[in-house]
Amino acid sequence: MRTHAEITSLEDAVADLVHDGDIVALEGFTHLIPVAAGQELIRQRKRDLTLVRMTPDIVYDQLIGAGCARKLIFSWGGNPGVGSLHRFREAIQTGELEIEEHSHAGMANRYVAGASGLPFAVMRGYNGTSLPEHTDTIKPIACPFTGEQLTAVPALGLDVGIIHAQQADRQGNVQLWGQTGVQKETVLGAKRSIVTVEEIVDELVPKPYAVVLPRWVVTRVCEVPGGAKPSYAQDYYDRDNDAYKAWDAISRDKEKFAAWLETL
Amino acid sequence: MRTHAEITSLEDAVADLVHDGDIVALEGFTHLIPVAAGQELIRQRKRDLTLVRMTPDIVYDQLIGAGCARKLIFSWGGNPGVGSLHRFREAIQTGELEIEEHSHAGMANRYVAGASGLPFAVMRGYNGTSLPEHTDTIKPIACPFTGEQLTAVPALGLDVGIIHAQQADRQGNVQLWGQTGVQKETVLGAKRSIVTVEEIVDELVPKPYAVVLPRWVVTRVCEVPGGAKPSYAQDYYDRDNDAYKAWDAISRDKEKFAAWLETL
Amino acid sequence: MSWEPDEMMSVAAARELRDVTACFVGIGLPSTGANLARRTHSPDLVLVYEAGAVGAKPPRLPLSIGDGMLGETADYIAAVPEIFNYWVQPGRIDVGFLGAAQIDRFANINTTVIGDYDHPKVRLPGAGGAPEIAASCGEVIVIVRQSPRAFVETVDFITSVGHGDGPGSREKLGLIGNGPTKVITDLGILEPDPETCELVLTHVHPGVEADQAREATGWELKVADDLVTTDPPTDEELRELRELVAAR
Amino acid sequence: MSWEPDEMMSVAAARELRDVTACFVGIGLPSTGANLARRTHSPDLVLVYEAGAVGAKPPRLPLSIGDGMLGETADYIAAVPEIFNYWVQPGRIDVGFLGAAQIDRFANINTTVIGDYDHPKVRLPGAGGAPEIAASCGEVIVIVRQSPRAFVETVDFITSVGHGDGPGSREKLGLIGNGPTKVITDLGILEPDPETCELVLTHVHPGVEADQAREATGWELKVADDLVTTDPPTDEELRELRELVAAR
Repeated sequence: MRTHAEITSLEDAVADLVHDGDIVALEGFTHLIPVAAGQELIRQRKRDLTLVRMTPDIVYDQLIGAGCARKLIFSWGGNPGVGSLHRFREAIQTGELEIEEHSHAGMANRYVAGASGLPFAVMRGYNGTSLPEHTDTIKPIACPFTGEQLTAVPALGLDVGIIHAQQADRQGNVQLWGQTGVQKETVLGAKRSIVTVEEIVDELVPKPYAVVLPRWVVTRVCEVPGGAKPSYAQDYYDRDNDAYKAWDAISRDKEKFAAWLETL
Repeated sequence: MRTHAEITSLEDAVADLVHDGDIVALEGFTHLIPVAAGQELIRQRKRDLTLVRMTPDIVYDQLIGAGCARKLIFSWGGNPGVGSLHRFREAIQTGELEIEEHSHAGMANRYVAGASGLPFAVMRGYNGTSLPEHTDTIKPIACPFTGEQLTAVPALGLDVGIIHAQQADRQGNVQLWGQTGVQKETVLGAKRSIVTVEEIVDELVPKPYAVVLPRWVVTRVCEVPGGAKPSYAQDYYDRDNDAYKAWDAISRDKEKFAAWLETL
Repeated sequence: MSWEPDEMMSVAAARELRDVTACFVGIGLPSTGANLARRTHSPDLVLVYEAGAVGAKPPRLPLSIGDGMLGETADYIAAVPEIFNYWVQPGRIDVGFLGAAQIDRFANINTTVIGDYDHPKVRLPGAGGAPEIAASCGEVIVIVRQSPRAFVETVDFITSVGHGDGPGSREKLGLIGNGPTKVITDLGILEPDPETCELVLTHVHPGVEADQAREATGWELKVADDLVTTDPPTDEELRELRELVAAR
Repeated sequence: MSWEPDEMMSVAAARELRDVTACFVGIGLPSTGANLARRTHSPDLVLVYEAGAVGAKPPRLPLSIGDGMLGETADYIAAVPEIFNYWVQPGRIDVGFLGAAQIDRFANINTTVIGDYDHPKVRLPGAGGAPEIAASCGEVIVIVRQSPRAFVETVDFITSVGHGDGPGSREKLGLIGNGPTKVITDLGILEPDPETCELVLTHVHPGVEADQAREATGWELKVADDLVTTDPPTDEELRELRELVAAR
């Protein structure tokens, strides 16, 4: 029985917990994106991953371009405020990357189902859209009381959930605050979890709008200051918008991307 | 379109929003119980109410003894740490009060369904218990992906949701903190809502573990200091445990209860 | 003062937010329009962003829908599942703004793919929050530049349902919101005909002719008998807008 | 030091919490036992209360499952739906404590009604959190005083499933936890037989004879061949327990 999160290096955490072929989610909704952890997956040449993320952004473009992913489960793929993700786009257009596509609401509910230990979640959505024609994980379900036709989406069945947080204490209790997206569900819905943090502190001080993940539901905590850059970590650093813009030129050109990969 | 909560007296709020025959929930899980609002329902002689509450406690004993309720939807009825609720108990034993009985998990999910605008919620529960034999609002449902048999419970369909909070601002934004139970869902899942508050302040300062209810989803805010007594309001006053103990003798004796009712 | 077409779009969008309580905002022109409304006629407008900020009061235009400033100025921050399940799905948001890569005569929207889904000509970002915003917000305002490539006879993929295949479609699908009520373009404003649900040009922006809009539309665009010219941006609107855009 | 039967029950309950990470606690003896464990051998034991406190560290016994002190000392406070959906339902809690008005030989529990449901002899409080605790916690420890009225051949109502009608029942019902592993009474400890799932008396408390337990049971109680006598409460256990109970 797990009583505490183990505190290790990110390198060890990724080596020990992420296996080729795993279903892996790295979450963080524009805030606290676990970029360092994603790049460690690339460095360790993980392969055949099913990558899950509501908003695949530049770190997913990197993972896809580096050949780590067999499949992507997502709801919006772009470089926010800049434009396209060219590695992502090309991989889909050439058919190299299998996709399973949802709406944000569908993905959020799949995370909720996982965190709840349920095989599926119910929502009012997708009716009339083309998504159910192309996505097997969207099915109709009738309310047993009213007969109303609603939509069911399955739990994600994550092997590993990876997030970045501001702080953990020495027992591995984790606290993140600000806009916290689906990070709680990412950890609770995964068999194993890695949380990179800005810093390890003696005591967590409760904050407004915080998500707390108690020590016994977190597998590994890794201290990685700046681990969310170029995204932001509230009360630590701001978004590096220039890096998002600069990514466009690298991603657009296969050679430049290959050169970038060498520097990682 | 509603843009702000209206700030009125509790008397006016109850007179305007609660009608005989309504489905009404007063929530607060041992903390912030809306006792003053419940007693205002008694004072205004509301009748034929379907009363909803996970943990009917002494204010529900009072409402039931005063003849306000036709039906009770609940999951645990007792005087916590003291013993039985005698008006509640007698009304059920004599068959005067219709009941619809769930578990806490079932009730919590019924509130969630209401807040989500869904007709029902799915949970893993009730299997093997005697509850489904006696409660029509528990039905089996199969997962459309795995075939697993789970349980469905319907939304509560509340006409009025009533809670007590620590603070509201002058526009009717509400903040409560500490253990906040199902209060958010009570307001969001009801057609109309009344929030009594300890005080109205110029500005709400975000607190850890707070529930914020924005002004446009709250119908009425009423300033009622001490409105949760004898339960407690964190950072305002403690639970009056002697009052809970003293209630036992009043509730046990029909004449004493009638005399108490006169004093209300 | 003179103005750019994008400025006219933002101003027209802002004007639609009079007497609106809560508005679901994306990045780009919708965000500009909503923030302009809050700075001019609707200081109490509640801006809801999909990353969790409810009641955000950004002093500048946010860089992303989860910009830290949105959370810091919000009345409160909800988790993402709560945003969709407790706020969008039950219809608590009056107005949702959407963009489009393609839009058809019934205001159905494609932001997923150009060409065949399995062999796409151009892969677009996908659905994001749009399908449920389109389904459940009180009304939807679409903001999109008008061109025959965007205004098409048939969208390649229905990402978000407008008025389906016409009258009664939304009811049949169980969609609780009223769907698109305005399509604001760089040329004018289109509104669904109350009888047929087909988009009709009801406004042209100052200096634009109805024929320009017809030419920029991939179907035979109907024009309202009482076609009106949009009021040009006022000096105050332009001043506030430019201040907002300049603030970084 | 000498002790009261209730003290023996609390001490026996506390001892079951060695090497347990998280424990779901109600009010009364379970709360006393869990807090005693935290004060003696298991300082890191995570107490979870159904009103939302996760990791509560109460300096005195709480007056209610939502006592303010629980929230003030908690690692964090969850909303009630989260407690049941994210913590209990997926089996994240190792041990759940339950009381009982009636319990049968398979440790099925009634806290709902004595007599007929529609015409009850005695109406009890009802289910509360018990059915899902019984279904999904890693294991369940029942704490109940032993008497023929409580230990019955057939419970009048199954509020919480123990081992159903015997081996395989829990699996058939899809219950993910292991169900009741111990029933701690004022006379001893009963455990389900690994083959038959029937409760067997495995421990008697000091000074208690097996026959007393048999007489206090409404079915023919089986007694383990290797019946052992519970270790009496140590002085330290009693001292900590009395300090805890006295603190108000």
